[in-house]
Amino acid sequence: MRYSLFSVLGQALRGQRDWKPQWRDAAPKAEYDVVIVGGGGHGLATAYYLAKEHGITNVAVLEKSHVGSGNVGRNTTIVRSNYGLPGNIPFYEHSMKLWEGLEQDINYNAMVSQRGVLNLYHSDAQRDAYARRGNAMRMAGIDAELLDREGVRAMVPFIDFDNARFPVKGGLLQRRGGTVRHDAVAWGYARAASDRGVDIIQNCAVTGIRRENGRVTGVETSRGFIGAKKVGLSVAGSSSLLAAMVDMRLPIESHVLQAFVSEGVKPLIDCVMTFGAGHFYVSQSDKGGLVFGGDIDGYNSYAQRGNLHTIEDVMEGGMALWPGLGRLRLLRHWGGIMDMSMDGSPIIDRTDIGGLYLNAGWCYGGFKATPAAGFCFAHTIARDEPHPHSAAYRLDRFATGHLIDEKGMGAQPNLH
Amino acid sequence: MLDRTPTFPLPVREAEQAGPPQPFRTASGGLIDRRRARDFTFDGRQLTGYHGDTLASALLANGVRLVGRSFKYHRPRGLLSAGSEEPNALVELRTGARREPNTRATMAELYEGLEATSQNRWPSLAVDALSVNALLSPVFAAGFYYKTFMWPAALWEKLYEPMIRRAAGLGRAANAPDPDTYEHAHVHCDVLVIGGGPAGLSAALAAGRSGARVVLVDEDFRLGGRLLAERREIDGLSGSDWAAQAVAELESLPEVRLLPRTTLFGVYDHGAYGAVERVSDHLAVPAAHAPRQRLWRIVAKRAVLAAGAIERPHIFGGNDRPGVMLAGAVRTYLNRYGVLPGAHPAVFTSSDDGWRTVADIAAAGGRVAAVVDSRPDVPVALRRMAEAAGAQVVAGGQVIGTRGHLALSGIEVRDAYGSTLRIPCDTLAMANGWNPVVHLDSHLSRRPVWEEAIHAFVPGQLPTGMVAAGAASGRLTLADALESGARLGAEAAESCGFAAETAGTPRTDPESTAHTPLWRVAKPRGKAFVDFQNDVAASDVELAHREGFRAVELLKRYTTLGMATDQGKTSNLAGLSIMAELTGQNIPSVGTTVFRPPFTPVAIGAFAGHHRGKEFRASRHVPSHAWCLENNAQFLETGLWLRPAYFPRAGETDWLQTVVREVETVRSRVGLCDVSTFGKIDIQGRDALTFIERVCANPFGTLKVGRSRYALLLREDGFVLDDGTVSRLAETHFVMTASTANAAKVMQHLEFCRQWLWPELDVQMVSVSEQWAQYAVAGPRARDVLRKIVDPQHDLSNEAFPFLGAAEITVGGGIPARLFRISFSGELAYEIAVPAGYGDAAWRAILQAGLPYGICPYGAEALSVMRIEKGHAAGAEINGQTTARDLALGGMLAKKKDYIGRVMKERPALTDPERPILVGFRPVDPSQRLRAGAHFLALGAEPSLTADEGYMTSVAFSPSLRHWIGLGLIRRGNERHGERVRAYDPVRGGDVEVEICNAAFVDPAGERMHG
Amino acid sequence: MRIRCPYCGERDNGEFSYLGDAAPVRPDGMDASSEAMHDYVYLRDNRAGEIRELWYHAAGCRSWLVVTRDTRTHAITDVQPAREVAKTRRAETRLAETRTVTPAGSASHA
Amino acid sequence: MAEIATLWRPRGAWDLYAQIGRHGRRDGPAGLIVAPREGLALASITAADGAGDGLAEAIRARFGLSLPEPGAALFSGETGLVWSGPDQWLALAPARGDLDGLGAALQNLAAVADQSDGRAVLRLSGPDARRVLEKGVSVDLHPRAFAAGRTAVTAVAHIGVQLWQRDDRPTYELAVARSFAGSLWSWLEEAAAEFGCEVRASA
Repeated sequence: MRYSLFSVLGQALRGQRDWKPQWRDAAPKAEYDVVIVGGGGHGLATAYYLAKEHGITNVAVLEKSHVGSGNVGRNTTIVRSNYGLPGNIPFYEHSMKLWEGLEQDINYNAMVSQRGVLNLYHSDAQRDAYARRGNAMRMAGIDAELLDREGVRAMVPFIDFDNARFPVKGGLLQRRGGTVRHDAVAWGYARAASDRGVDIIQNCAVTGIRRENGRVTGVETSRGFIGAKKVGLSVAGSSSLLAAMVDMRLPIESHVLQAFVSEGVKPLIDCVMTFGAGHFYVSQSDKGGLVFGGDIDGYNSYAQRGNLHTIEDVMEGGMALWPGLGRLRLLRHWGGIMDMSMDGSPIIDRTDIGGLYLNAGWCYGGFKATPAAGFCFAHTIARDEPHPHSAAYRLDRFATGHLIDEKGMGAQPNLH
Repeated sequence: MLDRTPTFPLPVREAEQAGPPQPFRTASGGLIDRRRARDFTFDGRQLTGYHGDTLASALLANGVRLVGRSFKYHRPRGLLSAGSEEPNALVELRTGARREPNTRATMAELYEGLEATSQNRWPSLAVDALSVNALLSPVFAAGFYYKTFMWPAALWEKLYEPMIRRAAGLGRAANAPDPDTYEHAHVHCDVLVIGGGPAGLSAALAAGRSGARVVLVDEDFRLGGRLLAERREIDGLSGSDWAAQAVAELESLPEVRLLPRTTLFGVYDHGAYGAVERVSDHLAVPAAHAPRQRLWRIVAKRAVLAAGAIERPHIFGGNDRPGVMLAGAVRTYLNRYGVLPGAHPAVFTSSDDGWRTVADIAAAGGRVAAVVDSRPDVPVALRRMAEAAGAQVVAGGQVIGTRGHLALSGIEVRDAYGSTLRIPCDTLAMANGWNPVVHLDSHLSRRPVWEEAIHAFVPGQLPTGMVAAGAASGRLTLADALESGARLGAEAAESCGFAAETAGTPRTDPESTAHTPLWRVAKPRGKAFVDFQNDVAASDVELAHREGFRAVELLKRYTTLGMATDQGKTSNLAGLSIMAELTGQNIPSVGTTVFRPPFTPVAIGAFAGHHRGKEFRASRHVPSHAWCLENNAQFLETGLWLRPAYFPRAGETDWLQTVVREVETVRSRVGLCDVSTFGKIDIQGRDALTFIERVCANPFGTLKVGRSRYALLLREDGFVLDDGTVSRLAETHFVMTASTANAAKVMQHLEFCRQWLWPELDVQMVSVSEQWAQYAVAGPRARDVLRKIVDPQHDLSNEAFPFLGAAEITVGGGIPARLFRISFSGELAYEIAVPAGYGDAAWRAILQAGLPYGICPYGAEALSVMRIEKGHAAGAEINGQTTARDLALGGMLAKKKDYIGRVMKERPALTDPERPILVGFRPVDPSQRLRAGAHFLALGAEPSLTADEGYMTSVAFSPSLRHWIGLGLIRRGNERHGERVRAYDPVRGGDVEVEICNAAFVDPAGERMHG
Repeated sequence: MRIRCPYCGERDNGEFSYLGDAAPVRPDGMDASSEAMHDYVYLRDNRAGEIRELWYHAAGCRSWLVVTRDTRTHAITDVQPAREVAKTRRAETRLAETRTVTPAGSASHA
Repeated sequence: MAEIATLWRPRGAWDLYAQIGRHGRRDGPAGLIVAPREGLALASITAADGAGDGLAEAIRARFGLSLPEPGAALFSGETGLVWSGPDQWLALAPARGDLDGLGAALQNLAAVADQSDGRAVLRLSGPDARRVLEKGVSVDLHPRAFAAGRTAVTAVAHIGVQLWQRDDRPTYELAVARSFAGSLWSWLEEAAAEFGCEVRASA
C-alpha cells in the first residue's frame, strides 16, 4: 500500500487492520545474480539501487540479525557534505542530493531535516583550516558559510562565549546538513527494495564465501549455501571478518563508538553543532532528546559497548561548550562497531577475487553516506567499475599513496 | 483542582502532627517525621508534607492524583509506582537555572520550599488543549509519521516538523548555566553491594563483618528497600526496625561505606562501576562548598547485585487512569509514608502478594471496595480477610476497563462467567508479579534468561565477579533474600581472602509468592497501555506485528516501546508477552529485554564534574606567566598552553599594530620571546646517536658536540610528523626539541621506537620540557644583551659560538643554563634555557639588560610573522597531510640510512611532481589582504574541484615588506615563481590575484642569523 | 576497562593510549620492500577474539605494553612490557637468522 | 651588573596559585593541610642497559638507600628515591644543588637529568587528605593498598602527577609538571573546599 495521508486516515477508520509487512521476510532461493551481505542501511540501499538504477532485481540481502540492527540504528543521525578533500567532496554531495529527494523516491518519511551543521572553531588556525574546507566545498558548488562569533551567537546564543577554556571564535556552517531518522532509512530502503523484488533474508549469517577459479560462486550461510554470481560485502565493523573468509587482510580496524541520548525536552537547539576544542557534537531529535557523541573509545572492539572514560570525556566537552546542559540527564548510551580505515576514508571497490566487491571503511561517517554508498556500490557491482563519485575510494590507494586523510592523522585508525 | 475529595471520615489527626491537615495521611505509622512539616508547591498550589516524604507521597497525602500528561495523547496521568521505575509522574522540579525537567516525583525527596510544576500541558494540567490528541489516537498509531508528512516535501521542515518538535519533548530544560557544582570520587572495595534491601543489607553485613572493604549503594535516601514498604517481621522485629539495626551495625564497621541516595547507573569492564550520589538534591540549594551530585567510579573485586525487582502492571483498558497503581506502590505509600492513596481502593491481582495490599489497608483502618483475582481459586482465608475489609471478591475475574476522567472513579470487571460488573473505586492496586532488576547485569552485553518458575527474566551469565541475590536473582521471598544475601556476601568476602562467618538466617513470617501471570486482559475496554510514558498501547504492538516489526529490537524502535526515560522498566516484558502471543511463540523465543546504561538518567553535569568552564582542560603557564599577567599580555591557546600572543602598549589600538611593532623591534634591535612551550627531550646512552639517526629523516652522523641541527621527523607512512632541533651536548648526550603542539605525540613516538622497535638500543630518554625555561633572544643586538646575562667566562663571539652552536653555560653568577644559537626569526638569535624556577628572574633580567638596546618582549604572533617571512613551515604546513618534499624539504632527506618513513614516502602519489609544493605568495596589488585557507586557481579559471591547484597555508602582514605575504601549497609551485594565480576565498568573499615567489621573503640568503 | 600495568598495577584505560595490533613487525633496514612496509603499516587481521595489542601507559610509567585482550568481550588475559617482548622476539629472530645464515661481522650494538 | 644580580632569585612554582591561608570551609580545623615544597633538588635517574648492580651500588654509596622496586619510594630524612617508571627513579633532596654531581657519579650507569624546576611538589596532610585525593586519584589509596613508602604515577583531573606517601598519618607528596601547577591547584582547592584547606609556608 502506498503511504500517504489518505492511507493513514483510511486505516485510522479501519482500526489499522490492512497494513501489510513493510518488507517481505523472504526465504533464500538457491541462487541470485547478486548477494549483498549486510542488511544495514548501505546493504539495503545497494539492493534498492541495483534494482532501480540497473534493473538487477534477482538480488538477496543477507542479514545475520534483523534489518537495520547494526550501525544504521546506532548512530547520531547526522547528514552533511562538508568535506574538504577532492576524493570525498563529490561523493558526499551526491549523497546529500539523494537525501534531499529520498522520501519521495522511496515513499517513506525518513524525516530528512536540513537544520544546518555548524562546526565551531576556537583559534585562528582552526578558522583557516575551516576556510580551506569551506572554500573547497564552495568550489564544488556546495553551500558553506564561515560565521564569525556573532554569527554563531545568533544561532546558538546559549553556548559559553564568556567563560570558556577555548573561546568560540566562529564556525563553518552547512545549512543543507542536518539529521535523518536513522531507523526509517533502513526500513524505507528495505520496503522499497522489497517492492522491487529484492529478497531480504533476515537471521541469515554468512559463514563462508565459496570460490572457484578465483571467482565467487556463492556464500555459505546459517541457512545453507546460496549461490551468487556476484557478492557485495557491506558489513561495516564486520568487514575484516568477512574478508578473512577469502584470506584478505584489510586496512581496517573495528572500533567502538559510543553515542548518547538525553531525556526528551522541549526544543533547545535547532541545528547540529560540533565543538572544535573537544569531543562533542549534538543535535536534538524530533522526539526531544538531545542526541550526542564524541570520539571513539580508541581500542579495537567488537563488543558494541564502551567504557566510562570516554563517556566522561564527551560530557566534559558538552558542559564546556554548553553549560546549560548540566541538569539535563543522560538517558542512554550505547556503542556501535566502526570500520575505521587507515586514512579515515571509505573503500568502495572490486577486490582481486572475481565477483567479490567491498564497501567498507566508513569510520563513523557511514550513515550520512548511506544513499550514495548504496548508489555507487550498486554501480560498481553492476558495471564492474567505480562510479565517478566514488572513484577515489580504491582499495589500492594505500599502496599507491593516493590517501584521503581529512584529518592528517596517518595510518592510525583510532585517531581519525 | 478536580481531585476527588475523600468521602469517608479519616481517623482523627494526632496532636503532635505539624502543619495543616493532609486528607489522605493515616493517623499514625510510617517512616515519616510528623513533627517536621515541609511546605511545598505543586503548580503553584501550597501543600504540606513531612520530612521523610517523597514529592509523590506528599502529593498523595494531599489528595493530588493528577500529576502529569502523557507524551503523545496528553492523557491525564497519576502515580503508577513509588520508585525509580515511575513512567508517569514526571515533573519540573525547582525553578530558574535550577529547573530540572522530567524529575520523577517518586524519587524527589521532599524539602522545605520545594517547587514542582507539571509538564507537557497547556494551559493547565487539568485543562490541556493537546488532550485533543487523544481523540486522534486512531490516526496516531505506531509509526504513522513514517507514512505521511511527505507532501509537499517543503512543508516537512517548515510546518510538520516544527509542529511535531513543539509537541514532543516532555519538560522544559532551564538552558541556563547550571549554578551548582559536581565532583568525581573514586572508591575501591572488595565487595560492592548494589541495593540496600533485605538481600543487600544481609550481603553487606556478611561481607562487612569479615573485615572486607564493602561499599553499599542504594538509590533511596533510606536503606531498607521493601522492608520499609511491607509489614514484615524478621526475628521478631518489624522489617524497618531490622533494617535500621542492620544499618547501625554497618555504620559501626570501619571498612564499610554506605552510600544512600546513590544510583549505581552503569557496569563497565573489569569490575568498574559508575554511580551517582545525589549529595544535595534533598535540599533547596546545596550547602556551602558541597556539590550537587558526586559521580563515583567504583572498582570492586566482587559485586553482589541486590537491586530487587519491579512489579508488573496489568494491561487492560484505561489502565493509565490516575488512581491505577502498582499494588506494591500502594503498600509503600501506606506503610512507609502513612498515606492511603484512596478512600475506595480496589485490588486487581494475579498473585498472592496482591492480597497483602488488602491486609495492609485493613490494618491501617481503611476499607477495600473489591478484590479481583484473575485466578479462579482464592483460598478461603484470604476471601474472609478481604470481606472483613468490606471488599467484594471476584475470583477468576479481570479488570477490563476503567471509568473516570482526571481520576479513577470505577472499574469494569469481567467475572468468571463473562458478566461485566461496575465497581466504584478511586484507587486500583495491580499485582501481576515481579520482574527482577536485570538491567545492570545486561550492561556488559549479557542476556538475561527466562525463569519459568517466576515467569520472568532473571540474570543469565553475570559479569565476571558479580553474583545476584534476593529478588534480583529471582528469589522473591524475604526469607530467600536474607539467606541468599548473607550467603553470597560471605562468599564474595571469602573469595577476596577474608574469613566470613555465616550467621544463621533470620526467621521471617511466612509468605506466598504464588503467581499466575495475566499477560494481558482479553477484549479490553479502551486503550490498554503497555508503555505508559511513550503512550504505546497493546494495539500498537499488534500493528507492529502486522507490519513485520516482530524482532524485539524492531518492535521497540517502531513503536518506541521502552524508549522513554524509564527505559521500559514496567513495559518491556509486557510488550514481549503480547508479541509472543501474536507470533505463537513463548516469551524467550521472541527475545530478551536488554537495558543500556544508565540505570536511571544521570545529570550530564555529574559526568563532567570539575571539568567545565575554564577548568574544562588544564591551562599550562609559561615561566614568564607572572610577568605577562603584570604587563597586559594577550594570550593564545596552543594545545593546553596559554602562550603570550602579543604585548600591547598604551596607545596601540589593534593587535596588528602591536605585532608590527614587535617584529620591527626584533628585526632592527632585539626582542625576547618565551619559547618554553617547545618539547625538550633529553636523550642519553651509548646508542643515542644511532637512535636519533633512525627517528630523524635527515642525517646526524656528522653532528659535533656543541652543535645543534634542524631535525625532521616522519611518520612511518612517510608524512612529516614534526620538526625541531637536535643538539649534542656531549658524546652520548643529546637534547631534542619538538613543536609545542606535538611535544607529547613525539615523546610517545620516540618511546615506541625505543621500547618496541629497537629494544636492543641502549638509550635513556626523559622529558625535560618543564625543567627549562627557554627564551629566544633575537635581533641584531641579541649578542649584546646576552653578554650582560651570561657569566663572563663564556665567549659569545661569532667565532667561538657560531650559528648552530650549543653549549652548557652559567648565568647570573653560576646558575646552570644552556645556550643554543638557533633562529626561527632569521635574525641573529639565541635560545637561552635556564632552570624554570629562574625563568621569571631571567625574563626580567634580560628585559632589563636589553633596555639600552630597545628590547621588547614579543609573542607567538610576531614569532609566526617572522617565520612566515622566512618561509619556515610550521603547524599550518605540518598538518599531517604533507611530505618533506611538499614542504620543499626533500633535499635534506638522508640517502644512506634507514629511518622511520623512508620507504613509504616513495609511493608514486607522494612523489608525483603534480603534488602541491610549498612556495611564497604576494598580492599583486600590495594593498590587498591575503587569507589562509584560500584556494589557488589559474587566472580566469572557473572555480571547480578540478581547477583547484592548492591552498594558502599561512599568511601575515610583513612589517619588513609592508604588505601581506603568504605561504601555500600549489602544484609544481617550485617551477612557477613569478606566475600569477587567484587566491580564491569565497567563504570570506576574497578573490586576490597573487604572485608565486620564493617562500623566504626576508634575507633569503640567511646572512643575518650567521652574523 | 581496567588494564593491569606490570609496573603500576591495575589502572583505568583512560590512563593509556592505544596503538593497535602488536603482530605486524617493522621491516627494518635499507632492503625493506615497499610491499612489506605497506603490509606493516596498513594491513590488519582485525580479529574478533583474542589479540595482542600495543598500549602506552601515557599517564603512568610511559611503558609500552603488549596486552592480550579479547575484542569481543574486552577480557584481558595478559599484559607484558613491550620492550621485554620485543627483546625476546629479537633474540628469537636472531637465533633463527644465525641458524640459516651466519653473516660475519653483522652490525650489533654491543 | 649588580642590579641584575639581585634579580636572580628563583620563583616558587606555587607562588601564583596556592596562597598561604585558609581556603574553602572556614569553621573547624582544616581537613587538609597543604605545604608547597619549594627549592627541592630533584633529578630523574634512568638506568643504562645492564647497569643493574653497579647502579644499585653507586646509589647506595651516594644516598645510603637501595633502588626502590616498582611502586616504592624510599626516604632517609628528606632525601629519597621514588620509583617513577621502569629503570627510572626520581631522586629528591631538601635543597637546590644537593644533587649536583649526581650525573658524574653515575656516569655510564645511568642518565641523570635535573628536574628541580620541572616538578612542582606539594605536601598534603590533615585528617581528610585521603578523602580529598580520592576525588581525583583513581589509584586505591586505602592503607591496605597504599601506605607509607608507596608511590604511583597517575593523573589527577587530567593532569599527570606522581604521588607518594611519606607516613601513615597519612602525609602525601604530590609532584606535578610545573606548568600545570595552577590547574592542579584549582582542582585541589575545589576538592578540599568541603573540608577546609590551609596552605602553610613552604615545608
